Amino acid sequence: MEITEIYNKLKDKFGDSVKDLIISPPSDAFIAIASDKLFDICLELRDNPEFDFDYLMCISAVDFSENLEVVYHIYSMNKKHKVILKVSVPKENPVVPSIERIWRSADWHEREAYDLLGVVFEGHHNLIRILLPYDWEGHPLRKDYKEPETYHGMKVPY
Amino acid sequence: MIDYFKSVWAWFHTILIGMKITFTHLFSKKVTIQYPNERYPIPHNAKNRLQLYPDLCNGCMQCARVCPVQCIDVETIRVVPTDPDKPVMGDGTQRKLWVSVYDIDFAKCCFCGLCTTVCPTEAIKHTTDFEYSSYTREGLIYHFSAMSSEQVEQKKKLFEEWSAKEKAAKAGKVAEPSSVEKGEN
Amino acid sequence: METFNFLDKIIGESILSAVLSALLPLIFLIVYALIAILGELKISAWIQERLGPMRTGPYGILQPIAEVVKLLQKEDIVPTNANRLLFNLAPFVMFTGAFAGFAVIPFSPAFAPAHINLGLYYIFAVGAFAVIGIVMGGWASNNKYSLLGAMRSASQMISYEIPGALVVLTAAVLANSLDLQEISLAQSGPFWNWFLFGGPGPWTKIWVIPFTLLLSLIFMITSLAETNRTPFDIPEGESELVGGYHTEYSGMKFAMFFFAEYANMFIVASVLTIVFLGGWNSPFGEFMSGYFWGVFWFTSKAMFIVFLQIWLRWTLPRVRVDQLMFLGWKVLLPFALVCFIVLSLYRILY
Amino acid sequence: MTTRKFIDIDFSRIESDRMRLNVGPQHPSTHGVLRLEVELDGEVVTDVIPHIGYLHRCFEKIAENVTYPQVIPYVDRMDYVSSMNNELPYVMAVEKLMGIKVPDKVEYIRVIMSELNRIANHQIAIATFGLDAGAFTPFLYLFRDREYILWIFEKASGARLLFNYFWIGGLANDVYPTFKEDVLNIVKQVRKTNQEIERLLIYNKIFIDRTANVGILPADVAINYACSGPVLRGSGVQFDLRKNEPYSIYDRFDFEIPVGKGEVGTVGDSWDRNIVRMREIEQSCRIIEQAVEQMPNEGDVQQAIPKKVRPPKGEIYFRCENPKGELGFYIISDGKDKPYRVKARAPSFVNLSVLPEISRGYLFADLIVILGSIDIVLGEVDR
Amino acid sequence: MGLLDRLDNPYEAGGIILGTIEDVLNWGRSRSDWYLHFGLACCAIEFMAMNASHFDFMRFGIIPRATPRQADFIMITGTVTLKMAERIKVLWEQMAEPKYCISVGSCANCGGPYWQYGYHVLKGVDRIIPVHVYVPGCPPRPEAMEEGMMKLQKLIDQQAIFRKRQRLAEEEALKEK
Repeated sequence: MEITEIYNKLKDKFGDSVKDLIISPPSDAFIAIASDKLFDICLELRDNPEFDFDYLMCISAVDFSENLEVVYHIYSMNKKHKVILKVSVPKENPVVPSIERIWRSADWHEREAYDLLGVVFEGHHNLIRILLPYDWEGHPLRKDYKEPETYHGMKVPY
Repeated sequence: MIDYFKSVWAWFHTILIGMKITFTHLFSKKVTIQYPNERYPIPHNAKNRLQLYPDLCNGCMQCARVCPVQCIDVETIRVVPTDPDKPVMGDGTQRKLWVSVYDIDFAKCCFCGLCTTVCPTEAIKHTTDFEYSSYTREGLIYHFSAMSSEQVEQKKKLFEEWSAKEKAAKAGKVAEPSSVEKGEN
Repeated sequence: METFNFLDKIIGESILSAVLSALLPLIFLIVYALIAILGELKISAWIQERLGPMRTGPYGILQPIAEVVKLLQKEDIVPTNANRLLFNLAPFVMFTGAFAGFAVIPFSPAFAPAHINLGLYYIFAVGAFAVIGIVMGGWASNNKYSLLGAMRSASQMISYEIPGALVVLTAAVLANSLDLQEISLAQSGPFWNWFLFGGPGPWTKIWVIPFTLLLSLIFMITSLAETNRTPFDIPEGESELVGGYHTEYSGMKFAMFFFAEYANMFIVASVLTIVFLGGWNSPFGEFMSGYFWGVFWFTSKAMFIVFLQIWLRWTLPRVRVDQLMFLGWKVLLPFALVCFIVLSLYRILY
Repeated sequence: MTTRKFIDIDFSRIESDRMRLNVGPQHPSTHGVLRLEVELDGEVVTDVIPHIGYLHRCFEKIAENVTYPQVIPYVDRMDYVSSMNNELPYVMAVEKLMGIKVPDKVEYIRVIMSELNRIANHQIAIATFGLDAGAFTPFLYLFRDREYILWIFEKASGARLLFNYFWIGGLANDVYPTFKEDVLNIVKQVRKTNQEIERLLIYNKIFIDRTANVGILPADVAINYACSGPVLRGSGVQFDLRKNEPYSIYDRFDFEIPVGKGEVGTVGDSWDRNIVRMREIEQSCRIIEQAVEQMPNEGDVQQAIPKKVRPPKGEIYFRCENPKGELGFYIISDGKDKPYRVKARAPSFVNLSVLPEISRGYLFADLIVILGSIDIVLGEVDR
Repeated sequence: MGLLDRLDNPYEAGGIILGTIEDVLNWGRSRSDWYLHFGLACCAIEFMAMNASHFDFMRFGIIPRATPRQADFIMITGTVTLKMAERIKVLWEQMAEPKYCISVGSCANCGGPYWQYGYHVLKGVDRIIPVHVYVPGCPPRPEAMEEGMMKLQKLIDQQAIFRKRQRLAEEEALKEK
């Protein structure tokens, strides 16, 4: 199934929550969606046999100075098609619904996005830091991050 | 019951096979290279310690810029026309920059080889030498510049004098514009 | 060939001869342990197409000595929360158990440090010291890995004593004695008189050979399990339990464990030698037999078994705890029982 | 053997104290610096909590701070046992973004190098897996062969482990003259050792008993957890990006996708995951042989390298079949010479997340084996 | 080292006998070094290659130990992160004297390629534990590690065991560094 078809079908079902389809080669085409309906859209993508998206490849969060974007790359093992969803949330209150219950692989990806960029996934059962120590401060992949001077008495900069 | 005996037999049998294999290896030729006495021939393009040939380096700083880990530290002083030395490069051309500092910190270096590919004069090369471990970290910082500290001082002074002169000349540029162009070389 | 202690003959039965009799095996043990450690290093290396230690003395033969010199200098650490007394005692218990086993081993027709007529029984009794040492060390270390290793070791050794004891019992039935010298004597003559090949008897004994072979195999496996050697090294399995019961030990105390392991290897090897390979008997009947040849045959046979143990170690993966139990209780025990019954019948009938 | 029966006991009915055991971060068989918090009931694992991040080397932050070609050395250091395979998706993603078409010869060399590195990686995986089960000797036999492969890499690229060999648009340098013969010799040697390892280790009954029926991962769970590579194929799912979504020139070769069939146990157990790796080595050998045969001798490997790497504004997600699974790079470019964001979808990271799911109810010794069968590299898990 | 302290020679020069004993003791320590392999990253793979048949680290009489108690030196092979640093300190403290440390590879030496932007990387393991030999390389060749090992052996061979004052001075110098 082509991404336009997926877009149209989602648009029919969810209306305004599905925002735009952006195609600009050589970039990948993606569908921008609103954050509030993300869980339902993902559930539809997985459970509707027409879509049959059973394989969540990757969740990446990106810092665009005023917004944080969360990008979902989803693939279907049986139908061999893929779709890219994008959710944009404000940096002050970066809350995105968790889709960990839909695809279990989202568990660690979401924890990583929380750890490195501070995106809060609502409904995640265990949203704690994963890569950095549990008492680390700040989210290093944000563009305005400053590395700490010391950590537990150890000098951090060279 | 049959399965039980089969399983017991399989234990016994496969262990014997394994023992046979290891026993043949007991007498096979050993592959060990006894390092300090014997050496595996390291290919000539192996990326080990870097070596700078100072008389080839023209101080273009491309290596320092391309280095992903910023382990190369280069400082240059311009060769002034009043310099008595009239230095030449390894290939015979006129040198334009003195390389006063050329330090490579091998504790940082990631041996990717990018610096050697960008160098226009092939002044920096990977050697096959890897035996340079050190008791101190400072021992891993290599100073490749061929200039002594007095020489550096002298050249710096020369440059300062010259640039002061140039500045003065610039002030009087209106009167005599051609002097600046002369000073370029 | 009568059995006696040659020291008694030379200097008379006195305290001195008893002390010397005790010292000789100790010297033997130390020399053997050094050789075995080197052998383990070298054989493992050769199996793996390596060279092993090469730079300590010519061909690395001084390696074990260097190790001893180093271990002597190491700091002796007792973890803060460990039970000091048991922690310090454990290696000695283990080593004592291993060394005490040497007391009854007949190295030659003319020499067994202590000649007692319950030798076989004694060895098994003293061998149980090792379990106590390991459990003590593992528990006292106050380390979870050590504790796990100790528990594994205890269950393993207890389960494997039973098939082991059965095998030895069979041998005792065959030889009609528990005395190690007597058992050796019972197999005198050429190698087909060894219990490995059914013991002395007319050629019709040929039908028992499979059973005795099986029995010796069972004992070989049991002895591996009792000395914690691969594939049964689960108490110290490095990939799971780091160091098992000796995780927290350093320096000379660790060396004691290390020595005790090798000493135990030799003890089980010598039991196997005595019980199945004819002890100090020459394989060629009267040819090359005698008091000193006895020492030669005995040690070379035992060393061959040790070599076998080392060889197996570098070939096989490690078994799991439940498989170990399965093997002990459901495979070795029934087979040993069958052999025991058959061989006892054979003994009664002939 | 009746191992299943042993672990099928309903332990919830037995009241006993649980022990919390901390495995790692420095433990002989955590394959680096993974820390597992294990809850044990006796020796039975009741829960596993992996704690990762002990090797978090800030790859994504660094990638934002260096130029596109300078990222490649860092990409090498992600999954350090299969660096060539790491470079491939990265350079191909950038090439795709810039619209560069690389010469045929480059493609062939890339394929040969990647497959050689796949063999090297699988050899490490099998070796350490055997080591986890307690067999030390096969480990060294496999490492001996890997050494020969490294020598080829060293002759071609100058480095033994971290190559910086694939550049955007080409290669760092051409291969040396006797490259083809060397590669074919290696393939022969690898096959020979493979047979030996099969007899010595894989089909050893002790090894089978240790690994079969242990850590069973059903196919639907594997897909839901987004497992990939041998972990997914071990569960019987025939999915390989080289076949299903052919990139580079993989559509020109004839090879099969080995899957776990439950030969000695259940489909998806540790033994199956391991045997998939064994079989993949064989398939890689086949690909290499075909590639060496088809590879053109003439051609400039640096012809398509751009002077300035400055991709147009845009973003791309490109994935390749790494030895460990699907390695994807999500690159966002804002038109400058430094990437705006590079996100690496690391296969080990995703595969490791399935560990608690498949290790509950097995013995502690099995946990080590299961972990070994997943074949993680912590450099990639933590990045 | 209680015994050795008692043997300590009050005279600066040290007698011939003590010198010889010292040589023997040093010989034992340098020829039978057991290591705690602290494999962290890329260098650990090269380290495994060094243990393998082609380079055979065991030629130097070096045996791997999994527990710090029995190890004589620790080999830090790879990137030390801040999350890991405290563990290294603990391991180092758990090791029995006399103990040594070899830092292998750029990352352990000073943070290596991660020294600039690596916010989570410790810039050099010598910030938390003393390092005796630095082996450069990223990753070092197996031979380079062996060469580093030989450097360590040389260091051990020249150590003063009995001359306490000299030993203290050595330790002091190490701390300052």
